[in-house]
Amino acid sequence: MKWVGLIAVIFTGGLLLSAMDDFPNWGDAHSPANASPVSQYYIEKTIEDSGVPNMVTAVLADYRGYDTMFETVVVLIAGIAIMAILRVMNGVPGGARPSPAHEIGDQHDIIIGTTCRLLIPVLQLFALYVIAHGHHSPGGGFQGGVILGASFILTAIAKGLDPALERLPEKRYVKLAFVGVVIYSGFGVACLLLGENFLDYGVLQVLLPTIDAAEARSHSMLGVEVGVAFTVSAIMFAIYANLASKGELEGGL
Amino acid sequence: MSEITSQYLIDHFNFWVAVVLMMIGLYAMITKNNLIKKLIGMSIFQTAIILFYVSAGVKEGATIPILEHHVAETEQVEAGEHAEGHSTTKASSSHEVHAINPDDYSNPLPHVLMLTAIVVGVATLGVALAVSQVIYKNYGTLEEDEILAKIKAAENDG
Amino acid sequence: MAEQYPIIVLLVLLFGALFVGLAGMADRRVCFPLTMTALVLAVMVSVGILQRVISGGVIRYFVGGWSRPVGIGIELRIDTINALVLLTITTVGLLTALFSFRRVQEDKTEKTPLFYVLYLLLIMGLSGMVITGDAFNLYVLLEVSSLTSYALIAMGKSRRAAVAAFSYIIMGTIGASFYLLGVGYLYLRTGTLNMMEIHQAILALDGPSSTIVVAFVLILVGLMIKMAFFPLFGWLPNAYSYCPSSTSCVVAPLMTKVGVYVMVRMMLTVFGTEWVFENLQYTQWMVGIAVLAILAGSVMALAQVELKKMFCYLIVAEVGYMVGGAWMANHWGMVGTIYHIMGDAFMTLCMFLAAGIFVKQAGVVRIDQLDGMFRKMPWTMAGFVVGALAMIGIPPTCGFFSKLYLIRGGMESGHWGYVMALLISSLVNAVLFFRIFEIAYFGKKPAEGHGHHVDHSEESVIKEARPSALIPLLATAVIIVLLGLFNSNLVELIERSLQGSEVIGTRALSSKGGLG
Amino acid sequence: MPEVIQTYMPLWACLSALFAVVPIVLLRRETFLREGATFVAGFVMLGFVISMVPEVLAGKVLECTLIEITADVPIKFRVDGQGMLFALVASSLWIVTSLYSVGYMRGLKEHSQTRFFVFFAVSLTATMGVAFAGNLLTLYLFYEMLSLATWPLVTHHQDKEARGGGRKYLAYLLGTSVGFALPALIFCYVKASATGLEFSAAGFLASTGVEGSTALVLLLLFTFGFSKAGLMPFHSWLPGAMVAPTPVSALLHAVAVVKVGVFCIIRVFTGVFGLAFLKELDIAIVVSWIAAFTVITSSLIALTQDNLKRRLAFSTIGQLAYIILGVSLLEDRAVIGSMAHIAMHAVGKITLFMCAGAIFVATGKKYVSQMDGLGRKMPLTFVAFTIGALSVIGLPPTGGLISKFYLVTGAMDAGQPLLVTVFLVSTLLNAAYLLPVGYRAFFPRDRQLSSQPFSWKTTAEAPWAAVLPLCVTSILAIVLFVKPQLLLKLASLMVSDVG
Repeated sequence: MKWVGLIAVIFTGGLLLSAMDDFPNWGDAHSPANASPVSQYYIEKTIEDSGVPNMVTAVLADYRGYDTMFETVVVLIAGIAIMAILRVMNGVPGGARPSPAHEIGDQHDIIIGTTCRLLIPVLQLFALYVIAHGHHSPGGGFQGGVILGASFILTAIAKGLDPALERLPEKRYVKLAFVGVVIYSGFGVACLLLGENFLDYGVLQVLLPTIDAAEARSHSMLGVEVGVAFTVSAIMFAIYANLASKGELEGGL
Repeated sequence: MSEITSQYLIDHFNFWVAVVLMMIGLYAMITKNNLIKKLIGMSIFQTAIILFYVSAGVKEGATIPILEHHVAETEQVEAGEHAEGHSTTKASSSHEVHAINPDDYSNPLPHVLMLTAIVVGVATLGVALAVSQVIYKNYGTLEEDEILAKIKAAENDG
Repeated sequence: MAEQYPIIVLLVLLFGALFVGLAGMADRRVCFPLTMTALVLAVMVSVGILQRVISGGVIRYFVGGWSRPVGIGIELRIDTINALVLLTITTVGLLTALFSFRRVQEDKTEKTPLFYVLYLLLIMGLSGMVITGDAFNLYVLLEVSSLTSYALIAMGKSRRAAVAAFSYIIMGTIGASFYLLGVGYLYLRTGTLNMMEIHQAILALDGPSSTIVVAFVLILVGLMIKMAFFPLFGWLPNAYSYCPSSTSCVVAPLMTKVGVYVMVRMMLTVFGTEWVFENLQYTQWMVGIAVLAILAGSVMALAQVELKKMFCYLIVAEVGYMVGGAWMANHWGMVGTIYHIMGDAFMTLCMFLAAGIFVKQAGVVRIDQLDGMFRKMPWTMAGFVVGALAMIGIPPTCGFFSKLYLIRGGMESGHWGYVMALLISSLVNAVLFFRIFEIAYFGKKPAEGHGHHVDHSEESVIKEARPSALIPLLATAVIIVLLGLFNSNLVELIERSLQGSEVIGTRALSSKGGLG
Repeated sequence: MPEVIQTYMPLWACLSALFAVVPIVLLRRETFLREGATFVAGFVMLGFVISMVPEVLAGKVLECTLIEITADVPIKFRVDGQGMLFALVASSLWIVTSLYSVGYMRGLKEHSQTRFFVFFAVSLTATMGVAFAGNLLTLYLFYEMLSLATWPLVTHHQDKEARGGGRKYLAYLLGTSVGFALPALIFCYVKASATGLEFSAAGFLASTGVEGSTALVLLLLFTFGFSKAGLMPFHSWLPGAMVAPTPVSALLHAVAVVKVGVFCIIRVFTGVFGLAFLKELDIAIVVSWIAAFTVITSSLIALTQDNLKRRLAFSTIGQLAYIILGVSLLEDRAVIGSMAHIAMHAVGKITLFMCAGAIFVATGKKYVSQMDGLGRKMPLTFVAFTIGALSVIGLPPTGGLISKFYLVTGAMDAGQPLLVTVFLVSTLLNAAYLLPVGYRAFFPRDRQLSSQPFSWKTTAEAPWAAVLPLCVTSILAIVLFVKPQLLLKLASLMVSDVG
């Protein structure tokens, strides 16, 4: 197996490198990809189209928003998939057998506990900032959502899974995950209902408190980012909770 | 010699790094016996692809694809004025002066694409970890050869 | 409304999944009706799309309205070929959903909503892959469908399901990553992700470009893994045979077929047939490997004792048919391949539905347990027989006509090895299925005298399947025959699409005489 | 070109048997009504067929195009002299056989009689479809349908022997049709799709420039591909299929199935290649010699068989090879002889098979060596057997003489004295393996058996429903000697088309 693998890898590597002659140099601003009209358009017209200085966010949530919607769906699928695979439902309750993990979970260190108590609100606040400020600086729904999810995971690590689940029970995070996608696709459907193509946010100016189509785009992007954040944070926590407790959602690590 | 070095190594060093990382990951995925190590290989592989994409969007001397704020504001004003004059902003063929030079900003598209790839990588990893937990529950091991031996034994029994 | 059909077909499935998820939490009974509603709507919309494409030509739909310059947004592009494949996908989805009705409720009561969410998203992912006109969007949807199928396979009750799912994840990820890398190479050289734009850029390139060649090889290898093409099919038999019946019924017919479709799309639209067949001298190689795939699949199918495993190896052989047909660089080969994508989806569905019923009603896993099935489950066997005849290639089922076109293509382009392989595989299928018929007809132990040999006590235990399982099976059987009877209409549509301007870059496929 | 009439008559003739399936299944509990449905369908079918006779005799052709199933090639029915002759034989003998099977099945209290009648009806539909097929694709479609529909009949007993026989049956028939005939069909489709693969006297391949070894390979692919004709070396399914109940052997393996094979080959000669084109290519002689070899070898094997049905089966192989030999001579008279022989042999052989079945029902005896003196117990059966044997050998006063006469003179026309010898030698062999059966039955070696005085009271015939049909067919064999005009007219229509 090792040899087969090695040969396959060398072969693949050789194949990948064989095209090097034809490759643009590193950092070449005029490579076909970098100088293509598409890329130029994003850089030049983003601000005009939607007034969002962060082109990545604009491309992500607007130009290629369709991709991003499915990305959110991918995240949702990951969570649902893990639940479908791991989750022990109405099965043998976890408390039936003594779980050593559970005992360890009870003896929480006071330093860790206190630090986390202080850290978590800041973390969550920062998460909201990252989500909201994605238009102007690196950030957005995915990044903020992950930070938000991490704050719950931190709770679970510091205090045990059960207290974390008290704050964000299973029913709620599943609902949150679905609602996130509903928000995202809801923006698209709203555009459909107003007679434009799916995710053509410009028409939403009649619904949103905006002055023109560009601002409507900007605001809608924020809206879908919030949807993304919902799903991502919920699913991040769901993945952790299920993996950490072998699907029993009790005890945890 | 130095020309060849520069042509094949220096000018494309990002590419070399990405490919070497990819192959490390791929090798681990194919040959490692432990399922978790396979997954680590998978992560390396996917991350190397991300590196490959992002490095392709780099422009020498360019900054991140976020407009500087003052540029953004003036542009926004201009865009706003423009919008008032015409009914649509989207399809307008611009006759205004561009303060934005595309060479100053790195290509945003690979970043966007790789955000997707990251998400996909996370999702795949999560599902794969869940599956390996189930495997562990069923077979009590994460070593591939042991699992296969157990499957064979079970087959021979039944 | 009508011009929004391309997105609506995905949205009904997406919202179906979301509502199943949200409402199913509260009350599991709504899952099935919601799923069915979504799928029925999806089928209706795909019929609408097909009608529109036939009457009005290619539908181009720009998501977000970003139509100019082409490529800044994502384009959905539907011509006759993908409209047909889309309809196939949604129909298979609908039939399997109906089939899953009782099964899922009995198997995984608590996880029913999760199952249906994943199921609908799988169908959505596959539909999205088929209608998209953007190479990267295809990757995202490929992952949507892959992830859901990993999960659906891992949900199997068998201990081995998880192991099968794991190797499927590893192989699937390698495949998808290769595809992603290939798209990356393409992007690096052409600067766009829109399929048509890529094609234009490739045409505009001066001189040969090794990047494009490597991109093509990467994409091809990635898709070959996804479609389980020889010799990269190792993951398929376990993955498809240890998963729940309702999963295998949707995954087995669709995943490989969509893989083939994507390959065809890449060859026709993205790279263009002139480039693929004239720049690359891979035709002989690919057809040669396809021949090996057909032979290997057939021989390994012969060696199987488990029903589902046998079908899995037959899929490997069928994929060989299609890859070989597509690579013959011949008009009829391509037509046959596209027709076979549809036909084979329903044939495989029929096989797996029947296998699912056998497992459910009689606990049959191995072929030799099928004794006396003709008497015990006549309707199920009737449906199964139709599917089997199609696999063998008996007229007037669709299997015969796809072989007819594929062999015609092989003869015209002079790939006699392929023609031989196809015929041998037909014969092997005949042996395989008549072995099953024989067992099902005679019973395990042949009686000495004639007449009353059937054990009546056993008969009372095994009953005919429920209507919710029988209706999809018989509907599939009817579709198989209808596809066969009306194949000339379908082929005419496909031909028109190949020869017209709908699918660009097909000038190398001459209709008479071929290249060879 | 003959005048063409568009009509759905051939379709109805085909479907009348298929429609009978519904009442047969519905009435499965009422055996009388079920069998009544079979008869009604039989007469309806015969009615449809006969109603088309006058037009065909007038030199017209009846056509009916269904859906265009693949590019350029539709499902199409076309009734000409050849097809009419075959359809007439098959549909009329179906009625006789139905009656016989009622007697046989009841006499032996067979199981699953409904299934039996259902597949019998489906087989008939397929046979009619072959007879009326207007192009190669339609022909192939019904050919395959027949293979599949007859499998449950062959394996009716569902015991070990049936299993083996059935396996062989399908392996040979499907194997050759998929392995040989299908590639040949597709090759034709590639070469001549513009002609719609339609049978025409000039042959649709004639204009495609197929020549030399390609044409020979194609011809052989077709000849062996339609292995229902039992040409050696693809003959051994036929003796194997004798495990079937006798009505099946009688109708299918004397009339429907084997004759479908032969008919397909004749179509290939006269419709696909065209006699004139084949003459030009000068390749048919290969087929002639294969057929000649089959004639002699199978007759010799038949001599050694003790099981009556197996002996008859090998005899059938030989007789089928006659027909192929005849058509491969490409002479008008030989071809007419071939077509006529389809009918003559059918009538003769079905009589023999029904006799064999009647003997089995009445006495349980299968072997020739057991039949000493049976003639006194079953005089009617053995008289009929002797008449059938005469017909198969080709002796007066039976129809067999006429077709053989045409075949032999055709061989002379073709200037093949060796082949004439083959015909004559095989006739002697036929006599050698068929006549002793009747002789021993009436004049047993055991003097004790023969010394008993004959009396009608001591006879023990099979049930009337089994005896009546075989009497009818033996009388028919004689009638065809006296009045062969209709058959010859139909058979020669096609030849005059060529002219």
